Amino acid sequence: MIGVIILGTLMALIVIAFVAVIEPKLPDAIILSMGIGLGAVVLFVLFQAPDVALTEAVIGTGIGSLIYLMALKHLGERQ
Amino acid sequence: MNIKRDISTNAISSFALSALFVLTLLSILLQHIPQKLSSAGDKLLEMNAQEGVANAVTTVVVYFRGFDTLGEIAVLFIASFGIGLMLNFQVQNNQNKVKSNFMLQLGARLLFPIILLFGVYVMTYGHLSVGGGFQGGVIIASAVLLMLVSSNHFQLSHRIITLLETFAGVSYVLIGLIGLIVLDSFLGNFLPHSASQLGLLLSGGIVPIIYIIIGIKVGSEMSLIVQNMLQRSDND
Amino acid sequence: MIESILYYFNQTEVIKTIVTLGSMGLFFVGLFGLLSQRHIIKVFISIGIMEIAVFIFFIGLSFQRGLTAPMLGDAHTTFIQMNDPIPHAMILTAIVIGMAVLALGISFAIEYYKLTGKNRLDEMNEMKN
Amino acid sequence: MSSIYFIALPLLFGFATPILAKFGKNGIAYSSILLQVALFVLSLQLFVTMDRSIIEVIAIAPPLGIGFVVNSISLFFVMLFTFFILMASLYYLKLRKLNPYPNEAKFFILINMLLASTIGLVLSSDIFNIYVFFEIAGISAYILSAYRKTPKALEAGLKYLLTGAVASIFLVFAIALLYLHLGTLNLALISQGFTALDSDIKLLISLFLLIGFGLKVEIFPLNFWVTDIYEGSDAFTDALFSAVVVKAYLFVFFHLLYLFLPNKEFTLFLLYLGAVSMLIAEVIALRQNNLKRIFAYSSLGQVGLLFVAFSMQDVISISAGLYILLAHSLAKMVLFLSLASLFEHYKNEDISLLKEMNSPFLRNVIIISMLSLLGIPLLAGFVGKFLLLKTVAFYGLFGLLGLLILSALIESIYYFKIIGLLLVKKETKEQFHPSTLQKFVLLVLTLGVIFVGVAPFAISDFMATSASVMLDTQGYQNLLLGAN
Repeated sequence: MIGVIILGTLMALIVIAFVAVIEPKLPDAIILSMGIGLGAVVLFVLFQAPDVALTEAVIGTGIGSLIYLMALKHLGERQ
Repeated sequence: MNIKRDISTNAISSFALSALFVLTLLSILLQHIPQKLSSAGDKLLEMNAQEGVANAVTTVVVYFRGFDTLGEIAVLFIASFGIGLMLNFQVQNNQNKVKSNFMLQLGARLLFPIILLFGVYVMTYGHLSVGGGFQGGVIIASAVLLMLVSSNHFQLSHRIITLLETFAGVSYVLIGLIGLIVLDSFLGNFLPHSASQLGLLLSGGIVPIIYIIIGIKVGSEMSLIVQNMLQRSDND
Repeated sequence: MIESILYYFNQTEVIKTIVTLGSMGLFFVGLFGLLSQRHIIKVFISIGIMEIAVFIFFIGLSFQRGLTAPMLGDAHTTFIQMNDPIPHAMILTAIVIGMAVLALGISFAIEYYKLTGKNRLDEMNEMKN
Repeated sequence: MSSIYFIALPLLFGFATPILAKFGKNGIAYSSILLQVALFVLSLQLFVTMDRSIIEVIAIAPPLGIGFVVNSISLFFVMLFTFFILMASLYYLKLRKLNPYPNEAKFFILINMLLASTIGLVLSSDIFNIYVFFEIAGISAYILSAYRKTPKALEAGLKYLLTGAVASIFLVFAIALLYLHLGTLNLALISQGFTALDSDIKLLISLFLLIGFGLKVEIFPLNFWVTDIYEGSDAFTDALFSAVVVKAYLFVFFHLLYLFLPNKEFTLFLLYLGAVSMLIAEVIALRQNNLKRIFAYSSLGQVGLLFVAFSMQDVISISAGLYILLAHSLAKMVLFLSLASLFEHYKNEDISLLKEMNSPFLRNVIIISMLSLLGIPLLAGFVGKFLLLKTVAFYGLFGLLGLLILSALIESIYYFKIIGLLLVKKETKEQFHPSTLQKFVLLVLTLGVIFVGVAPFAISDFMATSASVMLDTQGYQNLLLGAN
């Protein structure tokens, strides 16, 4: 079971990441990049690494999103 | 037109380049998938049984490889210093800030103590369950972030934050130096610690104490970073 | 049929192959973004993807199926049959460091944009030559 | 005394700055100077009392925990870094008007963090610990280059940060591979197990380490961004980068390379990489007009030379490399520090500044250090270059010899151009004098250049011991693993 879940999560992550990278609209790209962090949290839980998962959830996805949103606000949406 | 073509050739060439690189990597990595071997981690797990700490990652982070964590705290400290330097902290003016409505304020005020409590829990139980100083500190900072965003008048006391930060940083290094003097090893565990204490709130010698100090340090640094980032937006 | 497929995917070797392929795929996406994108936020996002790919690679390959998290629990009272705690501690450190660098970089970029109005790497040409 | 103090005390200083700021206006600055003097004295004391290599245990004993290795080569770098950072801090005391901040004394936090992290890089015997110090040094350096908050400085800081972030990803990747295949982070155990690994994995790990460190040590294909950083940062920061930061990364890179070397071809590759790097840097430097950029290219050239010296893996060539490193650090320190004063006074960073300036003291020290860089006999640069060329000729690598001599000739062209400009008769009568403290610092450094050049034999024993210790991987393994 776990193998299939890992496979599915990783494939979803790659697709999300690819869209996040080529997406011309910055707000969408930022939201998608938060999704990558969440997918990584799922993987870390599956890999029996709860500490890493909690850290990634809180730091990578929590504070990271704030930083990206602040960047979006100040750096402008002009591509 | 010309520019568009430039962009697409750039994209194609970088696609090809990175594909080439990663395929080479894969061809090597797939041939050598590492087997389970007796690693340093297994020996640390054995040693961990004598420490009176339930979460082995905590022991590794705080005690066995505590020096890395001190360095990490230094990284956070200096990054927060740099951010403060860049996003020059000025007197706040609330002129063009959107006033938040009553329900938002109420909700934030209700949530604030709960998140804070959760942060403190994660911080103090780091040696017994999942979590620890880093995670707890950041959760506290996110509570601060909630108040900063929602409330019209909430303002962190810069003096108290600096005081906490200084206290935590200095006492971390001093605990390390006490270990150096007592046990002749920097950051050594000089307080009594044994497996029989397991489950007590203060089991494991210096481990929970240092993790709480780390939590205070990370919480105050992260709160400062958050406030600096938001303050900048208010000043434009 | 389904059971045999599930059994196949549950083998440790297969999981490790999947993790290698998947994390290198993510790494590829990040590298591609780093090389092709020029907006500063996009560049930081790409670097973040590369970082996460390396973290997943490391944690995933150090994971052994059947071993528990390195932590005592209700049913688990001795430190045996556990996953290696060192990769977890290392990645924990690396995540925090990566975030600190990201925050610092964004603050540089914000100040730079305020002074010059440029937010793309290919426009950054303050230096002559 | 323990070598941990080199890390603990600067960190303590950094964390305690809010308290120190209470002691009057200069509290931070003076306590920083005091700290650095204390650390320099400590390093001298360690040097005098050291009779053999030792390890300092941190938390738990080395193969599992982290340990600091204090031997003559690491002590050489510790003394070098504490000395240069002390000199730079003293110089900075009179340069503080440069910065736009109300409490610019906090600049000393950055300098001290740089000191702690570079020393940690040199002393540490654990690869993940090296990564952590790599990051601390990196972040301090990014902030230092963006410190003045001009568009140029911010751009330099941003570029530095981006390359640094990419470098650290590759470094983490290399560490992950090492841990997955060997199950340890200790350098000695890695060194023992590394030879048994498959050659593909060995090459991959070395390549990642080369990318990770190569982005930091400014070696040829990875140094496209370096000159921008040097131009954007102020000259004072360039002095620190050139004399301290790059040297620390360079040492760690070669330290790791000797401990786990993939194969002979890889060193040969590095050897010619260094030579090509030097030639290209010198050729490009000919066409530059910005003074910082010229000296940045000259630094790149010297790094190439150091790559050649350290890749030869011979005791004589490594001690030649150490001489070159010492001479280059001294000379670049003098050059960039005096340029910092000149830029501040004349508000001109172009090569025309040299015609305009009228400051006999600065002119003389600049000329002496440039002649030393060129390798004129009786100055510090000569010893290392001579030893290196001798070794290259001894091994019969005449193509390499030709490349080195060719780049030295090209280097001399633009150096003599600059010296010619310096000697032009000045139109303005008004002379510029740096403050007494600054003169003292420059004088000490210049005397160092002359001393090493006139009496290289005074330190040749120490250099030879250091070089052999650096090559002796077996001894390193025994030291780290025997302690258990």
